[in-house]
Amino acid sequence: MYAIEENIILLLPVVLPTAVGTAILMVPGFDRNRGRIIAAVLGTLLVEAALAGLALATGGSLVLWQLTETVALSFHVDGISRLFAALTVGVWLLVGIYSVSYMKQEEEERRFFGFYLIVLGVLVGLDFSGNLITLYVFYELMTLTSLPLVLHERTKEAVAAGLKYLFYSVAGAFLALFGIFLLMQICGNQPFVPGGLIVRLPGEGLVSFQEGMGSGGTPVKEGLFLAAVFCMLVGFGAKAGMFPLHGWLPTAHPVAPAPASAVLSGVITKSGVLAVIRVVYFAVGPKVLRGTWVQQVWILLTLLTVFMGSMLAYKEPVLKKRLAYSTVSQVSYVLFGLSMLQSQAFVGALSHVVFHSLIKNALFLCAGAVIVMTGKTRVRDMRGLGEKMPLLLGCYTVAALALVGIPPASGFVSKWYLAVGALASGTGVWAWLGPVVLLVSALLTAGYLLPLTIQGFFPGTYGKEDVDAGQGKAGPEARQEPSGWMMGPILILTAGALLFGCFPGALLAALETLAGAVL
Amino acid sequence: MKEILLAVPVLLPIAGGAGMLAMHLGTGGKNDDRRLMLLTAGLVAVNSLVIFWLLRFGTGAGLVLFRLFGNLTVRFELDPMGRVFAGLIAFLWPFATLYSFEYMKHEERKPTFFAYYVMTYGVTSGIALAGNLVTMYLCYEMLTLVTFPLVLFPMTKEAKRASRRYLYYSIGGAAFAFIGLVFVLSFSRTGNTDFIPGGVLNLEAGRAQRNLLLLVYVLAFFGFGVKAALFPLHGWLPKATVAPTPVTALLHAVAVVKSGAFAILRFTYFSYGTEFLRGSWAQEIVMAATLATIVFGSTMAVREIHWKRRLAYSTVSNLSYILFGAAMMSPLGLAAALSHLAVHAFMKICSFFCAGAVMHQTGKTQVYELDGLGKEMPVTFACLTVASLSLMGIPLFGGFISKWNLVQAAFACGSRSDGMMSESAIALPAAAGAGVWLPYVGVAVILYSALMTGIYMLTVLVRAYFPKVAVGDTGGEEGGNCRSQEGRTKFRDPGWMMLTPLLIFAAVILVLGLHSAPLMRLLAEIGGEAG
Amino acid sequence: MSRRRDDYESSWWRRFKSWVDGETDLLAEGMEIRIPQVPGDGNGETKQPGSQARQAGTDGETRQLGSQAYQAGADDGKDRPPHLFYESRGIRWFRRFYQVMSVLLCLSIIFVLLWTIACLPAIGNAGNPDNNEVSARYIEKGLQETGAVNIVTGMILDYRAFDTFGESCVLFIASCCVLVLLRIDAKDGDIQTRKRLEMADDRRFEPKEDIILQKCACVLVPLILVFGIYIVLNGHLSPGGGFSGGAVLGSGLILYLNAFGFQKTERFFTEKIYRRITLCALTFYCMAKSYSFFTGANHLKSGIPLGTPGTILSSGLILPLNICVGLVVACTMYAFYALFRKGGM
Amino acid sequence: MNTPLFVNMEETVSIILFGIGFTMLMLHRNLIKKILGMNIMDTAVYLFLAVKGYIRGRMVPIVADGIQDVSAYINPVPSGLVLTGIVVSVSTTALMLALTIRLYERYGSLDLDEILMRAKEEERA
Amino acid sequence: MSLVQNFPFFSIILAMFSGILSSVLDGKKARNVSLAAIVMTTVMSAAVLHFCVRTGQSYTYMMGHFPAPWGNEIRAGVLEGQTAVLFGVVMFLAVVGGMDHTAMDVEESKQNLFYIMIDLMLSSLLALIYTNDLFTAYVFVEINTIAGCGLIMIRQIGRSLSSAIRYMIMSQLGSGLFLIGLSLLYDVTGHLLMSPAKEAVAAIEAAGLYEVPMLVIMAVVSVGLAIKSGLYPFHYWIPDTYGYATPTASAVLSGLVSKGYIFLLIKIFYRVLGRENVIASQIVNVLFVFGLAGMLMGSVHAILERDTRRMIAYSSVAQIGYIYMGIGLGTQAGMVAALFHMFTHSATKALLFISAVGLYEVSGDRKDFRSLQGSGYRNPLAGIGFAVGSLSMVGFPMLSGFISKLLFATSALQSPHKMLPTVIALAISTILNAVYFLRLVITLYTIPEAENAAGKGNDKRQRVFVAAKGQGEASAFPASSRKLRLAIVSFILLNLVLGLCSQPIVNQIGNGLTMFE
Repeated sequence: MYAIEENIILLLPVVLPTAVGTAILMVPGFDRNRGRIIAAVLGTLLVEAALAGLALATGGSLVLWQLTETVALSFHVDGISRLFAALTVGVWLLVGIYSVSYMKQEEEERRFFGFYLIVLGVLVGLDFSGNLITLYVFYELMTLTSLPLVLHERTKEAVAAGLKYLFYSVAGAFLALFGIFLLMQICGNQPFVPGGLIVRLPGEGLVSFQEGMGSGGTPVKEGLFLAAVFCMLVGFGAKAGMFPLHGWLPTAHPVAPAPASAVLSGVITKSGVLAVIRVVYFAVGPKVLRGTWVQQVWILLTLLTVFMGSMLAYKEPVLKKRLAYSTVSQVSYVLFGLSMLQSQAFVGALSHVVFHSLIKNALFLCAGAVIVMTGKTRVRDMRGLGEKMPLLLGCYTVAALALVGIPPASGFVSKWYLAVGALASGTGVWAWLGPVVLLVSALLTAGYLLPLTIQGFFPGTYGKEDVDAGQGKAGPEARQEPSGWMMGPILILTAGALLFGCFPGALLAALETLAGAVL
Repeated sequence: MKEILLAVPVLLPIAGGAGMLAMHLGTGGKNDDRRLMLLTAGLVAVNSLVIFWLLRFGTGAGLVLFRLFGNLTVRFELDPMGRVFAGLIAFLWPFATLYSFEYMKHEERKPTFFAYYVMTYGVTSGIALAGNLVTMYLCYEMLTLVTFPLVLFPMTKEAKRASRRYLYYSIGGAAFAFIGLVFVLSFSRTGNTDFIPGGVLNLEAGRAQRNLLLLVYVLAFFGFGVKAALFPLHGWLPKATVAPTPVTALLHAVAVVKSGAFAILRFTYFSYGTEFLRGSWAQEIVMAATLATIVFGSTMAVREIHWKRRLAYSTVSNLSYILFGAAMMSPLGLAAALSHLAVHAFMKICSFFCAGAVMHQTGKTQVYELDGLGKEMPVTFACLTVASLSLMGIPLFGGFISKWNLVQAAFACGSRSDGMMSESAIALPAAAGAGVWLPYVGVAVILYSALMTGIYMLTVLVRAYFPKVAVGDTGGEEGGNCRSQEGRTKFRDPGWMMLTPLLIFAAVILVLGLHSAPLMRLLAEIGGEAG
Repeated sequence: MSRRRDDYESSWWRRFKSWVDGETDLLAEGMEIRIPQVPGDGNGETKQPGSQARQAGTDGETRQLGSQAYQAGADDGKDRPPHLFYESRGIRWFRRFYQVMSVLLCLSIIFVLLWTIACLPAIGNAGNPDNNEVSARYIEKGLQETGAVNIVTGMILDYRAFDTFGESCVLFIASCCVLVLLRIDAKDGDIQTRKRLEMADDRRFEPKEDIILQKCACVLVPLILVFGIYIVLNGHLSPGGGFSGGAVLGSGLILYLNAFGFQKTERFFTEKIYRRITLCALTFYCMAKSYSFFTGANHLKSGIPLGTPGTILSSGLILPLNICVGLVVACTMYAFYALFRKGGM
Repeated sequence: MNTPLFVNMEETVSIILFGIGFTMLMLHRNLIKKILGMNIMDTAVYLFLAVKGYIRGRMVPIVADGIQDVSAYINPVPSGLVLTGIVVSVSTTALMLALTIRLYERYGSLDLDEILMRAKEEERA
Repeated sequence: MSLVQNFPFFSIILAMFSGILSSVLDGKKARNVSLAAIVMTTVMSAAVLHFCVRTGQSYTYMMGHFPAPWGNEIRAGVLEGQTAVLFGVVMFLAVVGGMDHTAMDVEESKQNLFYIMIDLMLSSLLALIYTNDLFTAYVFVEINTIAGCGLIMIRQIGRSLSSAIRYMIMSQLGSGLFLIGLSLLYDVTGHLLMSPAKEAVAAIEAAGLYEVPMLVIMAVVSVGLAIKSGLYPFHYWIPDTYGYATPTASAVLSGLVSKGYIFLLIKIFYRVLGRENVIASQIVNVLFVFGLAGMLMGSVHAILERDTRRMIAYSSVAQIGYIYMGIGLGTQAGMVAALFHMFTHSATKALLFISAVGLYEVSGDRKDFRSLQGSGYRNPLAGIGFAVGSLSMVGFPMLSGFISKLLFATSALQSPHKMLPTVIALAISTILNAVYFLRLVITLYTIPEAENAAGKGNDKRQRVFVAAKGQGEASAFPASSRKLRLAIVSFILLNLVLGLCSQPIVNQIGNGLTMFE
């Protein structure tokens, strides 16, 4: 067990953005001056980065509140928390910078930025969660607070999409809650323990908590337990866009403003992943699940999602939507890796979390930039984009290649680990079927991402007149790159995606340590 | 001497209300209005104070007010479970009264309204303080009687129909509850119907006629369940929302329906006793009924577009949470049921009051009319947000706590059935079969209902906070809506008399969500005693 | 209860119910109502069905009154061919069914009762249960205890006098009821009363100076009255008594009335006299019996001499009671007749 | 069963009359016939009673020649009952006839169903 | 023998004599005489009751100089006393409450006749209560019938006449059956007085003689009295009868007359035929079934009815069903419940009729219950009275109906086979009662919709209402209100007394029943 060190500093990264965000929303007259908001947001993000760094460096845990006698809310910082929190804060900072420029065109910036900050606070809280209940609390709050980001534009579609997002998330959360309730029943409100808490009792078909690690629980039947775990997987999988509850993703992303889509698909989907990790590796424990029907079905679902997401993306004409489907598919890579319950696959999965986060953010920001600059959303219309914005398209291309998994870009590393892990996992048919699906999906990824590059740089003659005609006045101007506020983050993210691919050693080492702890 | 005070909270408002009716206060002048309000406020406040005094200083033994017939006495006693309910209503009523002062400002026939309003307080206190089943039954019937003028109050055709329906349902329910009363009386161990934790049933005699008694239990459960809006008998509740909002809120979210639930709790845990019922087919039936109600209520709430009716359907489903707790027949179940009873009261009264505030300020009753009001009435909708999230069962809000308790109790109940199955499947064939899965199904149902709650409450909020804007030609049908929004006058939050209760209830929900330990400890004690 | 029907009258259930109840609404639609034939046949005029619009003479008024209730129905049905109450096929079928059922019911009742009496003791047998100590005492000691030679009279006026008192009251209340129903009080001038007055006013058609009748009556009436008086007075000695004698007296009065008409009868017998006689007789009866019951119950001597059995002045109270009963019965009989005849005395 | 029925022939007759009267009273539509039925029914009961009081070979219960022996006279009780009963039935008959007259005057019919129906219509009008 | 013991006899004679006396008085005097007689008989009955309770036993009273098997007798006990007191009180209040309507409905010159009916009705009821002789019972049953018929038809409108003849026919059927039953009984026992007859019956039963005749006697007597008291399948005369008579008559008829027959039936069961024999003969089961059917069907009929008075009348059918159901339970407790319900129903039904009068007065005297809309505000006391009566019928606690419902239910628990049908029928019947009674009560307290009042005058119902209102304001009954109020208040009190202090009453009923045997 952990040494109880009450580390109040853990609270700061959570409270600060939330407070500032609330202030932006609530304080009257805050929106009179745009500069004031921007300053507040950027300042907060920077301070937040510092605070988060401090908190992560300090580590430790903190009991927030005794909700009831048995249920406590607590924070605890471990490797996973560090990974996710760092990722979150970093991405948030970059996207924040980007959105300063992007949001100029949108209305009601005040609300956007207010909730943007609040979501950050909540996400950090989610990353820090020390037990399932806390996780659940922040999970729900995340859903609710991120809702305004999704329906920011308040068009009919946006509101509908927002509600869809909301209901899928809430449904997922309540599905997961069932499992949480059952776990509580088995072992009480335990903090996360690497490797999980649950063991199978010999002979009786019951499961119980591990000796010496829980209190006040009662054994339950294994069937029920597995069903509950499955519910949690599916439920949290909703956020991660896993198959049965993936429907919100392609609807919600395109309607949201680009920064929102970026963080949604880059970070918020990962919170689903985080929840799954917490459940499987820190609460339930991979040992109990290995070889059960839950694992089988889970693998099946992830693979299905991977394949389906790619296929749908391949057929999708709207860029943002295509990226959203891509997210569906890519996040399921991560889930697939997790579902292997194998350490290399675990490393692959976690690294894919990081890489996909960077890559997908870059891609979405690119798409957003295109929209800001040209107002185009369909891939078909973007022919010849490279002539106007070669840098942007270049970044896009790099990110796309990384996502496809072309070495030396980062995607390759994570996929490699995933494939190796899968082959070594001993899960029967999945051990080879998984990598095959991943490969096919990678091909599809290339198929849906690269056409933009090709058409952008090499528009060819087909339809050029059309394009010119359509562009009207915009046509003649040769170079029209987005502003520095936009390009900066994109460049940083792209560079990150590339560099991590080239030098993955440190990250992988850290991840392997983590994997060793949980498996 | 102290015991006499027990009768005060019951008799004082009833007498006061009757007096108000008799005095023919205020048909015109402002002075009259003020007198009426003073009188009402005084009665309610004094009564609440008395109840709090009783809660604080205890009461000693029960008080036998008079002997109705044979062993049937009208007896008041303040036991722990009664305390919870009494405290609840004593807390809610003054604020609700405050709210209604403003709400009813422009209505006619105020004296009638307030007279019955005050009388209802007395009768509900009577239910809380009832020391035996007969008194409970008496107050239960009287409750029907004093609340039906309130439902009838608008005097529209709809209201008449609703009140008639309400009356028929309630009386019908009481008729079946009466069967239960008679059987308890006849099979009582003590010869009377006093509430004793663990029940008064004579188990030897009961065993001989087990099936009969179980049948009667089911009948009585459904009988009391009418007030608690159990599924096939819920019809009156959504209709009764025609009443003025303070009535709907207080009566149909708190007093009346909670009285039904409370009566079932009393009947199950203090009259029949769980020992007799546990694991029987009767338990399965009632549990299945409650689950069906939960599903039904939440689903209907999603379908409903009239806001108050939607809330009423939500009440239908939430009440069955309580009944589900009751049907578990375990200490945890009782504690959970009571906690939901308390928490739901705050949540639902808060939501209803918000709805009422909106109606009062804007006259809007349908969900689709609420677009954009969140900005204009921020306080109201903030409170509604709190209430909604709590209803959904988001942690940090009160609703989560009670759901948490319910689910835990359900799991405990389920695992107990498991245990029973493995240990004594032969001894208790009744316990075998599908029944053991019911608690788990219950958990699933609760979560389903939570999802539905999310849908029906959050759509309101989303509408209010994020009104759709028409973009180009996409929002064809929204266009008109949008224009009308431009042209209309701004609405504002209601006055302090309405806002104060809202804020306080919202605060209480938060407090209950964050710091519920003392309450839960109390409830667990009650549960442990009675289960 | 989802849809509440206010209009039960037209609901199917209602119709079915009234059919079951036999409230005869079932054919309300297909039925035409006859204008009732006003039984004022004495007017000697035949009424034309279409002659409603005649001048407002007495006759027309009467007619109008008679048909007032059905005006609406009659007006509606003017154009349609008139058909009668029983013409509908459904009702005929129903009636037949009804008749069959009545016969069956009758037979079943008879069967049950026959079965019963088959088990009863045979008649005329001295050993039957009803010939027990009760009748024995009546026969053996009746003469001494009541002083009446006629044991039956002794029984009904002494042993079981309470029954008999009740019986007089039955007669009394019946006459009251008939008074209520048939006496026409002209001062209550509502339509119905006037109409009834109109119709009952048949004095014009009384037999006028019918010599044969009057002469016969002259002979018979005294005879009848004397005979009646005899029966009354000898009630305790021979078959007869107050009731039978009273009835004979009443019939004598009725004969007189028929022969000489109301005017003459009213010279000596009016309602006032009737009331007084009844009151006095019943009051005496009541007092006497109360005295007797009271003394009997409290075991006091009644102090009324029984006299010598067989003589006219014997058997204590029985003779006066018989007289009272006789008076009451005679008056009541006459009152019945007079009321039936013209609604007054 | 046959033998007692035959022996109790008078009773048999009275019972049959009773049944007829009862049925008439209950089910006949014509008021006058109903009243007749009622009278038949009552009379049947008196017949029954009178028969019951009769004892073969004995005299009417009027003390003759000072003989006061039970064996000399028939049972006086049924006779008394019959006397009382007759008066009662006369009274009710008078009352019902009076009612019939009123109803006939008013509705011009003796058919009870018709009367009821007309009364209803009258009320409605 | 103390003077009190004479009181039953005195009260019968007094009532009868006042009736006789009234024949020469005018209406007003007759009324006063009648009221005085009612008061005095009530007081006397109370004295008798007190006496019997004090001595703890019943006594018989010779009507004449001859003891039991020979002379007439009456008998007084606790139950008789209670019933007589209650009947007296109800009758007094009914007469007082309906007085003004009596003056309206009855022709001026026939008022005294009305009070003669009342007097003789009272006297016959008392005689039925006190009698210890079967043939006396028959004679007074007839008086009762004729007086009842007189009360009905004295209003002299078409419906009341036709309902009177219906009533008369049904009553004659009942009387005929009762009489033939008596004759048969006399034939097999040779007695007309109850006590010796009972001994004879016991002897017969012991000897196993006359099985068929005894069965038929029980059946015939029960059916006869059941017809007269309006048990379910024989109830067709009830609604017209109660619905169209003058209010006092309605109250008296529904409250008392049918109860008199029921009381007689119980008395015969106990004091002549023997309770065990009756139970053994399954007659009770038949009564039970018909009682249940009556409970439900009466209410169903009432629900379908729209005329208030007829509704209340149909409710009587249901309530009589309750009573027979109680008798049919065949237990002592059931009998107690039946008797208590008899009291309850007398008090309540009279209250309902009288209150309905008060409501009609202010609503233009229309049949349709909807015309009563809002009348609860125009005549508050009558409204309250009606509400209390309705609630009592529905079985609202603290009112008398609840106690009787409770008694029925508890007594049903003692007979295993009839338990479930009874309690469930009770519940259903409660609901049905609620449906029509509370529909009425709601109607009383609703005011028509405001927009209607303001808007078009062509709404027919609206006009009715306005007319009614106009008539109500210019009410022709300024003097009525006090008497009516007095009656209503007293009835409410009576109801509360029966509801709240029922224990001694029920005890005494049980006591009285034991004395019967």
